[in-house]
Order: sequence, then structure tokens, then C-alpha cells
Amino acid sequence: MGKIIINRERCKACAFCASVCPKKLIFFSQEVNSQGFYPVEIRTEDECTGCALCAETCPDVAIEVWR
Amino acid sequence: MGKIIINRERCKACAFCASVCPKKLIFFSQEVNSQGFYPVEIRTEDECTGCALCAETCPDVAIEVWR
Amino acid sequence: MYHEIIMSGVGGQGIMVIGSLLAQAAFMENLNVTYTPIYGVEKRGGHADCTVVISSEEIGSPIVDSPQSCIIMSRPSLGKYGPRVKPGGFLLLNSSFVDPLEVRRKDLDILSVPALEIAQTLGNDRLSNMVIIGAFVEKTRVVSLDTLAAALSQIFEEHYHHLLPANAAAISKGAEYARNSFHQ
Amino acid sequence: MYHEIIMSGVGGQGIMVIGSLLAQAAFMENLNVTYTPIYGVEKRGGHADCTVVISSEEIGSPIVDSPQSCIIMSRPSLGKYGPRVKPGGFLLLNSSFVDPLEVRRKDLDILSVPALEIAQTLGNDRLSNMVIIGAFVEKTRVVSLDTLAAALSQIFEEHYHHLLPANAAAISKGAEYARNSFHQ
Amino acid sequence: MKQVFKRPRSLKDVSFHFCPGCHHGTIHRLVAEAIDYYDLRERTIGVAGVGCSVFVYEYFDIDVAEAPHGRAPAVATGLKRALPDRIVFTYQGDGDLASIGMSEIVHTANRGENLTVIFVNNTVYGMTGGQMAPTTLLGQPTTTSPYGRDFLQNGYPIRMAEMIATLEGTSFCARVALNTPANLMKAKKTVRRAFEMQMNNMGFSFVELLASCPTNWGMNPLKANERVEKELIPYFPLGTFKERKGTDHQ
Amino acid sequence: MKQVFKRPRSLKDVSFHFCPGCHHGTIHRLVAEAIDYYDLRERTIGVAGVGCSVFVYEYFDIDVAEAPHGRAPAVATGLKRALPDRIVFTYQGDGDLASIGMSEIVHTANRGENLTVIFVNNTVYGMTGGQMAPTTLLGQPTTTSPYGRDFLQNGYPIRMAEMIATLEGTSFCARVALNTPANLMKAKKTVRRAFEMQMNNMGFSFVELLASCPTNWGMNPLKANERVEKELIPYFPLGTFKERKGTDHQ
Amino acid sequence: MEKRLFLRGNHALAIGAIKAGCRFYFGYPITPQNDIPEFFSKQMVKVEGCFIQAESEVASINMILGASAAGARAMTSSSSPGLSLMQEGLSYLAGSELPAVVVNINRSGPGLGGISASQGDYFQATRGGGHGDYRTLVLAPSSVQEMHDLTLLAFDLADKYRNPVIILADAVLGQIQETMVDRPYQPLELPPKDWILAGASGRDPRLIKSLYLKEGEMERHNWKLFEKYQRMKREDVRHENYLEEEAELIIVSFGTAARVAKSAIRLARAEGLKVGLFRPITLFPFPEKALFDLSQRVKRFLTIEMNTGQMVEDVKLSVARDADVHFYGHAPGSPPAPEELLNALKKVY
Amino acid sequence: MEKRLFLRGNHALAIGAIKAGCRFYFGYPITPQNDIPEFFSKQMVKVEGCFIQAESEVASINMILGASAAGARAMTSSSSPGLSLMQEGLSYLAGSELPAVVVNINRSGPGLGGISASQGDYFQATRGGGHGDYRTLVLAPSSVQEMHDLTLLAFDLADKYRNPVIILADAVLGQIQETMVDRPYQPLELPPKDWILAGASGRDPRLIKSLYLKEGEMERHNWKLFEKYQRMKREDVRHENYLEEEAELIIVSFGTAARVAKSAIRLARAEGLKVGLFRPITLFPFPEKALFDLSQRVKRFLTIEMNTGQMVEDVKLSVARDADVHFYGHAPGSPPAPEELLNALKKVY
Ligand SMILES: Cc1ncc(C[n+]2csc(CCOP(=O)(O)OP(=O)(O)O)c2C)c(N)n1
Ligand SMILES: Cc1ncc(C[n+]2csc(CCOP(=O)(O)OP(=O)(O)O)c2C)c(N)n1
Ligand code: SF4
Ligand code: SF4
Ligand code: SF4
Ligand code: SF4
Ligand code: SF4
Ligand code: SF4
Ligand SMILES: [Mg+2]
Ligand SMILES: [Mg+2]
Repeated sequence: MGKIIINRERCKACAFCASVCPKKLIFFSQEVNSQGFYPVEIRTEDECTGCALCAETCPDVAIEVWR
Repeated sequence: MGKIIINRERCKACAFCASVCPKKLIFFSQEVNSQGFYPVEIRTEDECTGCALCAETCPDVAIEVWR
Repeated sequence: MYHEIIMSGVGGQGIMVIGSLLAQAAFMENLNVTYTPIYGVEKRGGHADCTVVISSEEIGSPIVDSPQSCIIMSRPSLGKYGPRVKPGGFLLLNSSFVDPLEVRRKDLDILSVPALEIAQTLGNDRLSNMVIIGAFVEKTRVVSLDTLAAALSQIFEEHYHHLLPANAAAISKGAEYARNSFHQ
Repeated sequence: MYHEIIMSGVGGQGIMVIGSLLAQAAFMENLNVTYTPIYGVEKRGGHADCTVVISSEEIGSPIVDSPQSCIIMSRPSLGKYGPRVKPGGFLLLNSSFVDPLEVRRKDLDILSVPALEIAQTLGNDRLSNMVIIGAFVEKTRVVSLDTLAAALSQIFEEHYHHLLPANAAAISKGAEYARNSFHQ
Repeated sequence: MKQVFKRPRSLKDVSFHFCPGCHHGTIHRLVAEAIDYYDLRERTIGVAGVGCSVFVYEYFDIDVAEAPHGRAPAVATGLKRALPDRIVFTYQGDGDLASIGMSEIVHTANRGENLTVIFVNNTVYGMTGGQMAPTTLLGQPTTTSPYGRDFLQNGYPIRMAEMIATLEGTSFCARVALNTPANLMKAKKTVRRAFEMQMNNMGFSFVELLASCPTNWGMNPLKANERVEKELIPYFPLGTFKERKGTDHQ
Repeated sequence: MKQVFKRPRSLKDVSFHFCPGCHHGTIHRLVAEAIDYYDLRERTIGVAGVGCSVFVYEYFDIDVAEAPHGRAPAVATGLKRALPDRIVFTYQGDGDLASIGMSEIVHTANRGENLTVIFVNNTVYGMTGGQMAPTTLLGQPTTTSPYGRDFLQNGYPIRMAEMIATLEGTSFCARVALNTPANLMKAKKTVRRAFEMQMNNMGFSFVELLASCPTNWGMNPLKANERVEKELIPYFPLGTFKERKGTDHQ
Repeated sequence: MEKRLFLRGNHALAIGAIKAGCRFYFGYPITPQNDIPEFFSKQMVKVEGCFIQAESEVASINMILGASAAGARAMTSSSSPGLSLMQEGLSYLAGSELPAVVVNINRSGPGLGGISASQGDYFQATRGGGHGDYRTLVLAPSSVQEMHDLTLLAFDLADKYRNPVIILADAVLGQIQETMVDRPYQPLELPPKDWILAGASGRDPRLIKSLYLKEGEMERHNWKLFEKYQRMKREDVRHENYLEEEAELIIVSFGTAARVAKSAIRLARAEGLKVGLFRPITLFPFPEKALFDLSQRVKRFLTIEMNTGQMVEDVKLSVARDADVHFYGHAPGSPPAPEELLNALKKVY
Repeated sequence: MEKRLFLRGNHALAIGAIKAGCRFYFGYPITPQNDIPEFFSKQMVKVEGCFIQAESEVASINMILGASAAGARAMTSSSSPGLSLMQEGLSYLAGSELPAVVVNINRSGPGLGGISASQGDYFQATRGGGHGDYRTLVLAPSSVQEMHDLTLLAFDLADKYRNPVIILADAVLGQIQETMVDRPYQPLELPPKDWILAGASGRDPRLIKSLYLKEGEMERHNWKLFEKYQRMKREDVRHENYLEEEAELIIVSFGTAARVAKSAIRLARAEGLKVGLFRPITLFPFPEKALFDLSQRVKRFLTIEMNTGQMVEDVKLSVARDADVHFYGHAPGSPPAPEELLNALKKVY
């Protein structure tokens, strides 16, 4: 039972979070942000365990996690 | 059968040579040199073996040795 | 002949490439030319501006405050340089990123080119900059379009030469768009 | 009152000690005084010179080219400073190391003191410098002999204070020698 | 639900200027987390080296001094000596610390100054556009070693942590990486430990963090992480090279 | 009778300005003997550091360049790169090499420059009058550590040979002493070996010589030699720390 | 044999160095001059030269000292903070009378400052920012062509005088691209290098040093250096005049500022204002005499610099007593535009 | 409370520093100023201060930067080559607006030079030998008394302006012993140090930096610094006049040279020559106005320096248009004697 919030304006689309999420919940959005990147989004919140691996790997501190 | 020549003007009376001579042949002279030191002299050449220890230890390269 | 151009956008849009392309073309036409890049500190996302001065005389300042022409590729660029274009000057907007309605000045010759969309018709987003410079040269004639295309091979390194035709095509498309469009 | 003194010899002769002793004494007599040491590069054997200027007025230059008095403790020093003493000035020679006959000038007041020999009578070679300064002060009276002796305790560090009497004695011996000698 | 991960208090709420996937961001966060963990924010002073991390002061919500290139350890020494009860750390790149600043880092470590050094080794000069660093690997091309680093010309990549560990004055010295969650967790503990050493007056603590510079390596961020694993870690082994025990560095 | 000991050809026939019993004289002779041994006089260039040995050029009968304090390794690098077939050595004191010149010596070693460094460690700044050196022993009083070197204040004596030996670029690295005839003979061979390495293009060679400074130690020359034995050698162990084999440093 | 090229200033300079026979480049990265070391790192292998990325600017300048002592043409380049770190080395080079070329692509200071163009290092370059009574020749290019040509000259003058030569340019001159005519190199006639170290083979040992301890030596050495600087003033002063005839106001300006000034002067002339330009090319030796001569005719001068007032001192020291010298400073940050300078000159016209 | 002491200049200075509350000394040995670090190494423990023998002059100046950022009164001292190595740090101190006291016991240069007294670092000190458009206050003592008094002042001025202050003395002033009157320290009224780093407790974080990248920032910062230097010129210029009334020739000279000049002037007066002295005590800001005023009356000036001509530029820039400025240089090596200067002044009298 977890929840994450991705700050899409901070995201630089490095894909670290997507690569480490054990549930493979994170993917790229189709819309560019103000920095010119295609930020990530979470596919479905239901499956998120709140393990926070995504947040830990995010170099831009763009993810917050609840559990 | 050895022979040494001490350059008395170069000698600074550090006593290294005297301290290493196995025959204890080297001692201080009573007369000051132009640098203001009492240079060493060899007591008797007869006993000198020409081992060159004195010369090797002399920091001022003031001794030459023949054998 | 004396023409000062400022080109401005954000890093990654290829501003520097078209700036040096134009300068190279002017050089090939035996004109005097200075090309001055202005980088931001950040690697990406920062401003990327350049100035090109083309002249048949010796060029004094390579630095230009109020250019005759301006190529604007991003909104912040418009804010920065829009007000500085000389009265009666020429403003070329990449309307894929900048809304022409934001331009308030009435004393300019303005051309809006939806460069991204045009580039996409060529199958490559990254050709937007070539579309723009094609349009610019078509309108200003500071150099000939042929020289501009010929200059491509000078500024691309050997191992990118397979990309020359696509770039030349984008230049043509841009020129074509400019020819067919009415200025505001 | 204005008196410039240069003292010169080789390292190890205690030139700096008697220079600062004289300066200290002048200071204690509320005179203006500058003491300027001049060291050579080498640790030993190099020149060791110092200049003392004593005055009842503000002192200008602490550097002196032609002093009124000179104390010479070695042959090279004589060569260097002998010619520079002001005409009519005073030259004090440590005749244990410098032969008075080497002095060619006729316009000076010269006193030769066999300082080493005198010091040896006190049982300590190293007191030569004190013999010299005693003789100097006796002749010039730039300060009083009492102050000079009193200054000793100021320039020796505490743990050398057992040496004060011997040094004071050497000063007296020097003064005595000077009193009893005729100038050339 | 409880918030289990949030932006550390010691980081200002602004976005980094770093390139996508650059580990400088991660390292900033780890340092801020350590500061928060021990509640040091109000008594910590950072010293910024010159490199991509020169803007430390834009991101950390703490007092910061900017040092000339390579001299952060000397600046930090002055600060810490003047304020022995504050926490002082330097944040330096490999050009800053291992090239121009070699003398300062060695002597500061050797003096056993009670401060913490955060050393970001990304095998390249990031800020100035990808020149060779003292830590650039053999064969690695950079803008000033265009044919790849060649030891006859440019010498060998320096292993700073090992070298600093040999100095008597060093109390804590470790190397960590950030390319995988596991390495990251170790890094987090190590950074924390370094600050703890300082809090306990244990003397000089040094953490070398192997970092990626996707931009100047010419790789995407994930590939850059792979390079850390495949090329950097084998040459720069991870681990704690020195850890003085006791409560004081005497 | 045959002359078995004479002044080496590469030393000019003048007297040293060094104090009585100072090992700088001995070291000058050893270096000159090595140069003579391999007949290198006409193709050797010395680089003088700043310290009591700054007058190297007054004594060696060879070409000499004077470097700014601490920078001899950089100057030597420039010389050797320009004249790869000449023999280049630096002669540096412990203040020169281990304090102000730390960065240059580490990087020159690390680049594996094919030159030789003669490092005279007398645990003190001789020329400037006896200040603390990076190699001053704990407890040793100097004019700037009047109460004895204290590690909390001044850090620890640095063991340069050990540190230089850890660098990949170093090909030969040894420490010798001169206080006894036996040590002297070893020193002679070691200095010779260092030059031999360079002749064979083996790369960077470094010899640390423990030396006495009777004047600033406040001892007579014989006592100073004893101090080398009793205090220096225990902290700075003698030996060859690194010796690359083969004919070329590749 | 002439070739027209279109290239950036930093590259023009580096090409010039190689043409002048420079085979030893030692330097440390710093914006905005990284093109130079990067160029050499690629090209030196091709000409069998040597490129080392030194560990610092301190090491760079001392590697130069070594290579120069060996008789090689050697150079380094850097930008402002790096030059500060070279001051000890520069003083040693001057004191040891060694030739060397040192490039400063001046950025904004003091401190870390910024990477944009500046002329804030004028004093440092012309007054010897290092210790002691020495001077370096200082050449101030104003175009890509001069970045190249003055580099050739710099190596010649360094050898002629056995003295370091500083090329003082800035971020604009380093980065702009323009046309350059690539002509063959015509070296000056130079004295033989009979002082270089190479091993005392068949000759007495030689010595490169700046230590002078014996009585009187230091004084003599200082006066000898002084004489050399006087000779520079006699033989190697360069400047450019532009529209100075019948001018009523002369702008004195160098480098990038002088170029912008030229545009401003054109604008002024278009408005009927009689303005001309005096552009020092050698900043040391400063073209005192030429400026003095000009000031016999024209009485009003405006010094324009990209700093808060440095060269203006040399201008004041040069002009006739009855001439007026004004100053307009554009503080470092970004270069001035012609219109800004036009306004400034109108104020004193 | 006054006490007469007899001591050497270097010690008078160090005692002054401790009296001024300086508790952080970082420095590296170099002749002829080793008395200073040696003194502090003994005394700092007694006042619970901190003495570090830094690994180099580069480290020294940066340790100062750190201690100063923490609000402490901090100083370093060195001699000429060491000052060259501090130029980057000085530029950073000025750019970051940090107070610090830096002592230069000037020896002979360039390069390794010699250990005797010199005034060859005048340009370096007054023109900012580091990069960028900055200045340091420069105080030039001329006696042991001033070695002490100006040190007290230096710390106050450094804090007043948040700027480094250089004390430019020389080997003679450092080594001579003379009388000094030890008076209680009367600090200036100083602004609160509301910028120091100590941890962001109960306030916003603070920042010490010299990096200015945002548009316009660098320009503004440079003009702000410029304004500060102008304020120095208004508020903190110092000089001494000596026998200048009714003089027909004024000698302009500072430090040791000025003292020797005083003796020369006495000799001249004894011969009936009307000679006076103008002695700048602040070299930057230079006492332009006072000198200008004097030059309204007296028309002949002789600048005497222990170098081949540096301060003479400031003299020429200061005097009235119709005044004549001559120069006599005694090149570094050993100081001039009064007789030598007497001859020199007779030539222009
Ligand atoms: C004295 C000086 N020399 C050079 C520079 C230019 N410079 C700024 S950052 C830098 C190197 C940055 O590399 P690194 O320390 O590895 O940091 P990174 O950007 O890789 O994190 C250099 C050379 C400078 N600012 N000052
Ligand atoms: C930049 C600079 N700083 C300081 C000095 C002063 N200095 C000359 S020699 C020396 C240290 C000498 O000590 P060391 O290197 O150990 O040589 P030694 O005399 O003991 O053989 C110092 C500090 C200098 N010449 N240049
Ligand atoms: S918290 Fe864990 S499960 Fe949820 S998105 Fe992040 S990595 Fe995936
Ligand atoms: S790790 Fe952070 S920056 Fe990278 S893609 Fe995920 S949210 Fe975006
Ligand atoms: S050669 Fe040997 S025996 Fe002869 S004096 Fe010397 S040490 Fe003694
Ligand atoms: S070793 Fe040399 S200097 Fe020492 S006493 Fe013997 S001869 Fe004299
Ligand atoms: S250049 Fe490299 S180190 Fe700098 S921000 Fe970009 S990725 Fe990070
Ligand atoms: S001071 Fe020491 S190192 Fe220098 S010559 Fe004398 S004994 Fe040797
Ligand atoms: Mg890096
Ligand atoms: Mg030593």
C-alpha cells in the first residue's frame, strides 16, 4: 500500500526510477515539461508498495513516497 | 698501506672522519683555518690502511685517499 | 551591406549550428562576418544565443545590442530580444514554441514559421533549426540559399555528411514556407 | 647628540649581541636608537654586520653609509668598512684578528684592542665581544658604562643570567684597556 | 499513510541545474539527509569547491562559503578552527580535489582537521566541458585526452581514498558508489558516518563517491550507471579504508 | 699507490657553504658520484629546489636550473619533455617537496615522468632558520613548534617515500640514511640505481635521504648522526619501497 | 600562399603558436579558453610536440619555465584566476630572463567572478602582478586575425628579449569566429640561444636562476632588466589609429572594447561628430610617444575600458599636459554595445 | 598606561595584531619575516588563539578566507614570492568582501631575488596583483612604532570596508629595533558583522561568494566595489609632511626610503637647500588630494623609491599640471644611504 507523487516539473527523465521500480510502474509521459523533458508518471497507484526505491534513486529529488 | 690527504682549508671539524677511522688515526689540530675551524689531521700515516671510511663520511669532501 | 542578426533559444535547439552555418555561408561569399556564441552556464536548458554580423566593410563590434534581425526560438528569448530589434527590423519566430500574438511591437517585419511541424513532415524534429535558417535567408537574402546549402558540408564533420541532404531539404522547406507566407 | 656606529665581523663573534646591547643601553638612557642587523646567507662564516644609530632627535635613516664610528672584528670587515668611516671618525679594531698596520687611513682616531687575549685572561674566549664594547663605550661615551652593564640583563634570557657577572667583568676590562691606551 | 520519503529539510525547494541523471543531485541529497539525521542544519557550514557543484549554496539551506578552485580544505580549516563547535564540510570534484587541490587535501588530512570532505569522483571535469581529470581511466577519451588517456603521456588514474587513508591524520576514509539502490544505501550510511565522526571530534573524515557524468561521458543516464559498475568500481574499489575507533581522535 | 677516493669530477673544486656535519654535502657528493659513475656529466641537468641546497649550481659542474620553492618537479618535467635524452634530476628539501611542493611531486610521480628526485629529509626548514617541516617528528621543537610538534595542532610527520611508492607512476622509490658508513654505502648504491632507472627509461625514480641539520637541531654533528639513528630511522624506516623491473616502464 | 580561413579566435591563436614552432603546451582547463588546450591535445601529437594537462596553473607555468630553459618555444594559456596563480612563475621567468608566451583570455573578476569578457586584468598584465620590479610584454589583439598574428609576434618578441610575453585577450575574442588570412610566418631575426641548458658538453656549465645575493648583484640585475624594458619602449611599441585625422575627440581603447568603439565611432561620424580611435596593441610597452604626439593636436580623450578604470592611468601619463582625459568604464559582465559607447562619447564631445 | 619598549619591527607588528584581537594566524616561513610566525607560534597558545604553519602561502591565504568568513580577525604574513602566490586568494577576498590583514615584508625580486629590503612590490600591492578590478588598502609603515600602530589600524580598516588590507613593509623595517610606545588600543567604531557564517540558526542561510553569473549582477558588483574604493579615497587617506613649508623641492617617498630621505633632507638643509618630504602612509588610497594641494605651491618633486620606478606614476597622476616630477630609483639589493639621496636631490634641486 504505497503512494508516490512525482513532481513533473522537476523530473529530467533520467529513467532511474523506472529502472529500479520492482513493480515496473513508472513510464514516460508524452508531454514535455517546462524544462523541455518528458517527465515520468506512475501507471497505476494501486500496485505501488511504497518501497521508495524510485525516490531513493532520483537524482533530482522529484519523488515523494507515502506508505 | 694507505695514505690520506686532508684539505685543511675545507675541513669544518665535524669529527665524522675521526669517529669512523678504524685505526683512530684522526684528531683535531690546534690551529684554526681560514674558515675559523680547527681542522683534523692524521696522526701517523703509517697505520693508515687506505680503507677510505674517513673520506666516505666527510660531508665536505675534504679527504683524498690512496692505497 | 551591413546586417546584424541575433539568434536566441534554449540549449539543444541547434541555435549555434545555424548561426555558424549562416556565418560560414557569408564567409564563402567573401563577405566579412563575425559569429559570436553566447552560452549560459548550465549544460542544458539554459539560454543559447549567438550574434552574426555580416558586412562588406570591416566589422567593428561583434557585439550587438539592437540587431536588424532576430531569430527567436523560445518564449524567454522573445522577452529578452524582442524589444531590442531595430525599428523596421525583421523578427523571425519559431511559432512552434512562441506564440506570435505575444509580440506587441508594431514596427517590425514579422515572420512566423512553425518549424517543428515542418520538420516533422520531413520525419525529423531536429531539423527545425534548418527550416528556420532557410526561411531567414529566403527573406533577408544576406547570402544566397545555394551558398547556405553549400556551407553545410563545411560545418558538419565528415562522419555526419550522410545527413547533408536531409538538412538541405529542410533549408529548402523553410525557404519555401517563407516565400509563400505573408508577413503580418 | 647623534652617533652612527657600524659593527662588523664574521658570524659567531657575537657582533649582534654587542650591537643590541649598546642599543638597549641607549634605549635605557631614553635616547632614540635604531639597531639594524645585517645577516649573510650562510649560517656560519658569513659576514655579520649591524648598524646602531643613537640620537637625541628623531632618527631618520637607520641605514648608514659613512658612520662616525666603526667596530671591526675581522679582516674582510676592515676592507669593507674601513674606507667608509667619516673623516675624523673613530675606528675600533679587534687586534686579535685584524692587524692595525693594515689600516692606511691617517684621518681617523684608531684604537686597537687585543680582545681575544684579554678575554682569555678572564678564562673565556667568547667574551671578546664584551671586551670590545666596553672599550668602545669608554672611548665614545655614547652611553654610560653603568647603563651598558645594566642592559646586559635585558638582552640575555633569564636562564643565562648566571653569565651576567662574567660579561660585566669583560666590559670593565675592555673599558680599562681603552682608558689606559694611547690612540695611534 | 505516512510519508516515508520526502525532500530533506536542508535542501531548498528548488530544482538542480545538473544534467539529467547526474549523481551530483543524489549526493546533494545524501549530504542533506545526513545533516538532517543528526539535526545539524543550524550549525553546519558548507564549503563549495569549483566545479558543477559550485552552486551548493543555491541548494543547501545552510551557510556556505565558496572557495577558490581546489582550496576548499584550506578554507574549511580556517572556518573550523574559528568555530570548533560547528560542523564543516567541503564538497569537491575530482579536478578540484585531486588535481589543483592535491596539496590542500593531503595536508588537511594530515593535520587531522576535524572536518568532513565529500569528494565526487566522476572521472572528468564536468563544469568546464569534459576535460581529463586525475581520475580519468586509462583509455577514456576526454576533450583533452582525445585519443584516450595514455599513461605515458598523462599518468595513471589516482586512487584518492587509498592515498588519503595512508595518512596518519585521517580518521575515516571510504569509497562508495550510487549506481544501484544497494550501493546507494551503503553510501547513505557512509556519508552519515563521516559526519558522525566529526560530531564526535574524531578528526578528518573523507568520503569518495563514484559519480556519473552522463553529459561528458556521452552516455544516457542508465548507461552511465552501468559504466560506474563495469569500469569505475573495478579500478576504484568500494569500501571503508580506514576508521579510527574510540571517542576522540587522540 | 692508486688513488681510491677523490673528489668526483662533477663537483666543482670549491668548498660548500653548509654547516659543519651537514649531510647536504654528503648527498651532493653521492649524486655527483652517480653522475660520474655513468659518465653523465655532459648530459645531465639539475633542478635546484629552494632550501639550503639552492646553491646546487655553485657546486655541481653541470647545467642547472633554479625552480621556485616546491616547483622543481614541474620545472624538471618541462626540461625532460623538451630533452628526453638528457638526464634530469631535482634536488629538494622536505619543506620544498613535502610542504609547498606536495602537489607537484605527487603529480609528477603519478605521470611517471622519467626523471630522478633527490629528496633530503632533515625534519626541519634549514635555510630559513629551523621552522617546522612536514617531516618534523612529534615532540620535536622547532622555531614554529616551540613546544614540540603536537599532532592536534600540526598533524603528523609525513612519510613521503611510502606515499610516493603507492602511486602507479612511480618506478623506483627508496629511503636511505647517511649517518653510518654502512648506511652511506647503501645510499650510494641507491642513488646510483635511481639514475640507472632513468637512463633505462624506466620512469619516475625517487630517493629520500634522511639527513641531519646539526645547526637547527641544536646538536653537534656526531650527536646529530645519533639522532638520525635513534629518532629518524624508527619513524622513517629505510628500504626500497618500490622497484619496477623490466627495461622500460611500460 | 595565403589562405582565407573562418575560425574562432582561440583556434587562430593556437594555430599561430604551432606555426611559430611552439611544440610545448602545458595548461590547465578554465573557461573561456578551453578551446586552446583542447586544440593542442589533438594537434601536438601530429607535429610531434608535447601537450600536458598540468595539475594546476602553478605547475603549468613552471613546466614552461623548464621547457624554456631547454630552449624550446613553450606556452600556456588560462583565464583570470589562473593567471593569478601564475604570478610567482611569471616573476621567476622575468627574473631568470626566460622567453615564454602566456595567454590570458580575460574573464570577469575579482574572485570566481563570471565567465564573460572583461579587461579587468590590465593592471595585472602591465604592472607585473607578481613580486619585484619586472615587466612582461603585453599584446592585445582585437580580431581573430590578430589573435593569430600577434601570437607569432609574441614568440619572436619573447625570444628577442628573453622575457615572457602575455597575450591579453578576452572571452569575446576567444569565442568569436571571423575571417583570418593565413600567411606564411616571417620570423624576426633573433639572437642565438646561447644560454640554453642541454648538458655541459664541450662547454662550461650554464645556469638559469633569479637568485642574486652577492653585494651589488641584485641592483645590477634590476637595472639590466630595466634597460631591457626601456629597449622594448624604443623598439617594440605598436598601436592603430582609426579616423584620427581631424578628430576632435579621440577614444583610447584596446581589444574588444576598441572594436565596439569603432562601431560607436561610425555611428558618431554618421551624426557628424568628429571622433577617432587610438588603439594600443602593445599594452606594455604602452605607445606613450604616439599618444603624446597625437595629444599635441587633439586635446580631448576618452578612454573606454571594460573595467572600472585601469589603462586610463597610462593614457593620462602619456598625453600632453594640456590635454583632457576622460574615462568611460563598462564594468565586466557582458561587453558594451556600440550605442552605449555612443552615448558615452557624446557626453564628453 | 603607556609603556616604552625597545623591539624589532616584526615583533611590534605581531604584538599589534594580538592587541587588535587577531587570534588566527596562518602563514608559511620565508625570510625576512620569520619572526612573525615564530612569535605567533609561541604567543597564540597564551591567548587561546590559533597558529597554523600552513603548507604554503596558497593555503595560508585560503585559511584566512575561512576564518574571516567565520567573523574572526585573521592575518597572514609573508615576503614577496609568497605574496605572488596569494594573488588569487586576495582577489577572492576582495571579491567576497572579506576583511583580512596581509603583511608583505618586501624583499628583492623578481624571482627568488634576494632577502634584502626592496619596494619592488608597490604595483602588486596597490594595483591588485590578482585578477579583476579590485583594490586592497595598502599601509606603508616607516618605523617600528608604525609597524605596530598601522597594524591596529589595518584590522579596523579591514572590518570597516570588508576588504583585505596589505601592510607593505620591508626587510629593514622588519629587522630594525627601535623605541616604540605601547599605548592602549582605541578601535574605530565599526559596523556590526551581520554577514558572518556560523550556522543558519534562527536566521536565513548566509553566503560568502564571489561568483556572479546572472545578467547584470557582475556589473553591479564591480561598481559596488568601485564605490567602496572611492569611499576609501574620501575617508581613509593618510600621509606625513616633513619640513615641507617653504620647500622648493619635495621628496615623495614611503617606508624605509622615506626615512633615509629624512636624513638626506637634514643634510640638504644643513647645506641651505630647501627640501621637504611628502610621505604617503596609505599607498592605496594614495594621498592624491594632499599631494595635489601641495603641488599648487611647490613645483618640483623628486620621487625616491627602492625600485626602478613605480609609485612615481601615482605621484605624476596626482600633482598639478604644471608641476615637474623627477624620479630617483635605488634598485633593490641593499637600501640607499642618506649621502646617495643627497646627491640625487642635488641633481634636480
Ligand atoms: C584557478 C582556477 N583554475 C581553473 C578553473 C576552472 N575550473 C572550474 S571547475 C573546474 C574543474 C571541474 O571539475 P571537477 O572538480 O571534477 O568537478 P565536476 O564539475 O566534474 O563536478 C575547472 C578546471 C577555476 N575556476 N579556477
Ligand atoms: C614561495 C616561497 N615561500 C617561502 C620561501 C622561503 N623558503 C626558502 S627555503 C624554505 C624551506 C627550506 O626548507 P627545506 O626545503 O626543508 O630545505 P633545507 O634548507 O632544510 O634543506 C623556505 C620556506 C620561498 N623561497 N618561496
Ligand atoms: S515506491 Fe516502489 S513500488 Fe512504488 S513506484 Fe516507487 S519504486 Fe515503484
Ligand atoms: S529518477 Fe527522478 S528525474 Fe529521473 S526519471 Fe525518475 S523522477 Fe524523473
Ligand atoms: S683511510 Fe681508513 S685508516 Fe686511513 S685515515 Fe681514513 S679511515 Fe683511517
Ligand atoms: S669529516 Fe671532513 S670536515 Fe669532518 S672533520 Fe673530517 S675532514 Fe673535517
Ligand atoms: S556536466 Fe556532468 S557533472 Fe556536470 S551537471 Fe552535467 S552530468 Fe553532472
Ligand atoms: S642549516 Fe641545516 S641543512 Fe642548512 S646547511 Fe646548516 S646544517 Fe645543513
Ligand atoms: Mg569531476
Ligand atoms: Mg629541510
